[in-house]
Amino acid sequence: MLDKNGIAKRIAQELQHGYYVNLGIGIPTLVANYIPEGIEVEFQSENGILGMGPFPEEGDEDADLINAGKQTITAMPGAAYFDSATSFAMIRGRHVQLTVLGAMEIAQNGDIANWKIPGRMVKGMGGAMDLVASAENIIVAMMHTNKRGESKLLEKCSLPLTGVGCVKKVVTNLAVMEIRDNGFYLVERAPGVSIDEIVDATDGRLIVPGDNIPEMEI
Amino acid sequence: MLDKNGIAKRIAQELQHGYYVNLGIGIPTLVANYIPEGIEVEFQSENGILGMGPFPEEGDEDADLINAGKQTITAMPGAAYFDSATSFAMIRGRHVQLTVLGAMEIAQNGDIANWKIPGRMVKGMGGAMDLVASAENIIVAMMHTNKRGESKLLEKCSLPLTGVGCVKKVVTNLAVMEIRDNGFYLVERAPGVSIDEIVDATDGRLIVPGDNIPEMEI
Amino acid sequence: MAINKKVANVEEACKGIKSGMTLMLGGFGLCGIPENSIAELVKMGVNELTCISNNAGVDDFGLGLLLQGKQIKKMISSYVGENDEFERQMLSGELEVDLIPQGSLAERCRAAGAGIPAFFTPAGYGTEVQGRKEVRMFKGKPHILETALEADFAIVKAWKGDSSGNLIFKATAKNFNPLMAMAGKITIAEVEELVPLGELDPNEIHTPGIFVQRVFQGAKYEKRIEQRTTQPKA
Amino acid sequence: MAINKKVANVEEACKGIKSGMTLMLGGFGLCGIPENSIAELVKMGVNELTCISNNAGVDDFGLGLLLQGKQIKKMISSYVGENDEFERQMLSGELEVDLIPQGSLAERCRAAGAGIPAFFTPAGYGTEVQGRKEVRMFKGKPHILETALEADFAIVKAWKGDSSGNLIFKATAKNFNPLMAMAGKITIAEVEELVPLGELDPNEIHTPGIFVQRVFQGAKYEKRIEQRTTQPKA
Repeated sequence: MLDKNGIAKRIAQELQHGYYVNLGIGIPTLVANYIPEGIEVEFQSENGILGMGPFPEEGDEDADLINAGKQTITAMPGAAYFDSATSFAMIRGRHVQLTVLGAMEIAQNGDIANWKIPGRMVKGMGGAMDLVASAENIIVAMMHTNKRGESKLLEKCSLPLTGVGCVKKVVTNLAVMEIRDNGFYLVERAPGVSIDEIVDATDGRLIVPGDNIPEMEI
Repeated sequence: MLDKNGIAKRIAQELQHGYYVNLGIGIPTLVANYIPEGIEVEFQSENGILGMGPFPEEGDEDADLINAGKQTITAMPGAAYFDSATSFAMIRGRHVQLTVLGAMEIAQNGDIANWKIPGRMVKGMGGAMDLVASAENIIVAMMHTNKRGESKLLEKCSLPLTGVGCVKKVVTNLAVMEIRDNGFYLVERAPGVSIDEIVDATDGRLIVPGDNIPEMEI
Repeated sequence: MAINKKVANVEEACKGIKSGMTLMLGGFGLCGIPENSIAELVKMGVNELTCISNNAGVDDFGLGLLLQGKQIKKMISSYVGENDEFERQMLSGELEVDLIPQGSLAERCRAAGAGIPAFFTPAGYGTEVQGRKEVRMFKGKPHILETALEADFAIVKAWKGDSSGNLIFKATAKNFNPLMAMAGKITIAEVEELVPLGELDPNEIHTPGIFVQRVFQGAKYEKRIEQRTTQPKA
Repeated sequence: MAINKKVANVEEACKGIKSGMTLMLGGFGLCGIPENSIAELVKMGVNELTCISNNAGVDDFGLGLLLQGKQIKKMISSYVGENDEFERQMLSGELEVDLIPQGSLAERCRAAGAGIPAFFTPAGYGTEVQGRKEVRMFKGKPHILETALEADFAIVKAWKGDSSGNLIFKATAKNFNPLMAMAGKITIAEVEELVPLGELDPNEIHTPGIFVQRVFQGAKYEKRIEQRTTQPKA
């Protein structure tokens, strides 16, 4: 079973040379720590920076330089700042090659819900609806089950949707799955996790192509 | 009767403090030479400058600094450069208070034609269609008749339109007219020009409110 | 010949803002927010405001200050997750809230300023955001029609400005500010530094002065940091 | 970690441009045009091109060079008045021409780059430009629906650039360049000066590198002036 850093590490393997990548708040942010050697990628944060770097050293924080999670950051050489319309032009116009974001629920057809629990939690969608409606390549990073132990991989989302049929891949603490043929197509198991455990934790239709599902190499 | 500079001088009287003004090619360009004392106005050129200044001194021409007529210009203190989408955002979004442009024909309902003579001259509309469709305040600067002596103020335009019912005021070598009640409402005569001369030179419906049409003071 | 937009202070800048009006306020989180003007709105006590702003501040800073005083009737935002008082007022129904995808919010502000009354975007299709909006397919993909978002006043914060209203923003404090500057019927810009006319390079200006009606230098800036994240010194 | 877009020269930059393709070319008149790339297109001899460019150059410079060689099948422009060969080819029917209001041209390029498939504008209503386009009233005023304008390659010219594709334009040579840079499936940027990564201030960048796939320093720039207007020395 993976921890949050393990999920991030596995997703980092999906990065390809030349990718512009948008990382959501939470686990996705950690992906930046595991960029494979020898490839060039740049991180976009939708509040208005390309070429986002690591957190500043203590004392170097700049209130005017933050990421979409409102955290103080730094800029890499070759960075650029821009306004929010230009930022979402990059996103909507498919100039960002990969979006990694968290979710509360994923449905087997690729629907995603991550912005609202009616009557209880309404934080807003931020840039998530633009991101999921636009990106060609969306990976969801999340725990397989919620705090109450319920599966987050469902036949149908119960919460208000963020986007329709848009998720391509899900990486959880238990497995890597692709959305295929209206199901969660099992691609890899987390280290030490059995197929049965994944089946048990998945409420939606899990497609298991044979008994030899490889274990992740991370 | 006015010459081109006289027309420009008369139009300059329409400038008001705080106006952003777009001046078309030809007579309109001359308006910048006659800004009334004590008022602040700024000139926008739709290729991408606010705060356009006069022509550069000989030897100071910069190929990268031109106006919409492709003439070398200078920038005033407080000028700004911008791209063409932002430029037309200013125009379409009604941030430019006054547009002055030339025309081949004006109709008594405010239609304007100034971009095409089918089969003979097709230069294109450039920014004129955006300007006339958007500006709240459009003044046409032109000679009352064309080179063949035919009136340019018509019941209906014969040439392809640039805009529909958009012209508010026309200043010619003979008169100042407002578009009102589907007619050219005569407001002022050029110095030494009689009402009859204006009537003769106008093919569209000229509205003459009484015999005491004042003479322009320029 | 440049047009002078300089006003003496925040009181003069905010003149004419009245209860019931629609205001746009720049900033993302607490980054790039018009601190001086927000303080003045609190002082003026205008209420029943509709505020268009990506976020709603935190409990005791930014738009949170207007929420505390119940000066806001309706918020149009994309993310409001950092504010308990906001959540309380919203869930209790005291506060009307219209949540909009962040990119649509930005583009709708720009559209208002650019004389584009409506445009199609894929964001929000198939979600609550779609509502009764028109849906149309382009290249086989569904899009919804979004309309321009206008405001009586837009209030923005810049790093540097001149008397002609030209503005330069700093780093990610730019965010919504240039777009809202375009969209206000009257746009107020507060700047950290008001420089003499001609000092800003015309090539480096982010918001040309034509979009700004009033500009003033803010008295002081707290520039609070919402999430101070650092790494140890190397 | 920045992504390297630098190519050795104009030949490498223009690789993959083929006859029959749609190209966008930046510039207004002869100001800010990609001189090196146009020369290369002449050398490559590609033809049957659809060229989207505000103007068509003059007879012996800019896109006029491609017109001379009859390499252009169709022009999409707003103003073509400075080119006799253009007028001849158009009136004789050799050249297809689509004339578009300048503001709509700019916005349609931006829309393509911004993932906005269509938007409403008042420009061209009631004229030949309207054609069969949808008309809709907003606030009592008629608008027409314009769609995004895409290109296989966008070719732009900047003043300064870095290997990551970040661009800074100079004065009014900016014009259509940043918008077309957004719209190309592949965007080629030729720059007067290619500076080391990190030398451009991230706050002063006009086109972020994400929009640019290839960048190179042009060999030399004639930067011809179309209308040399001056006043006597004071």
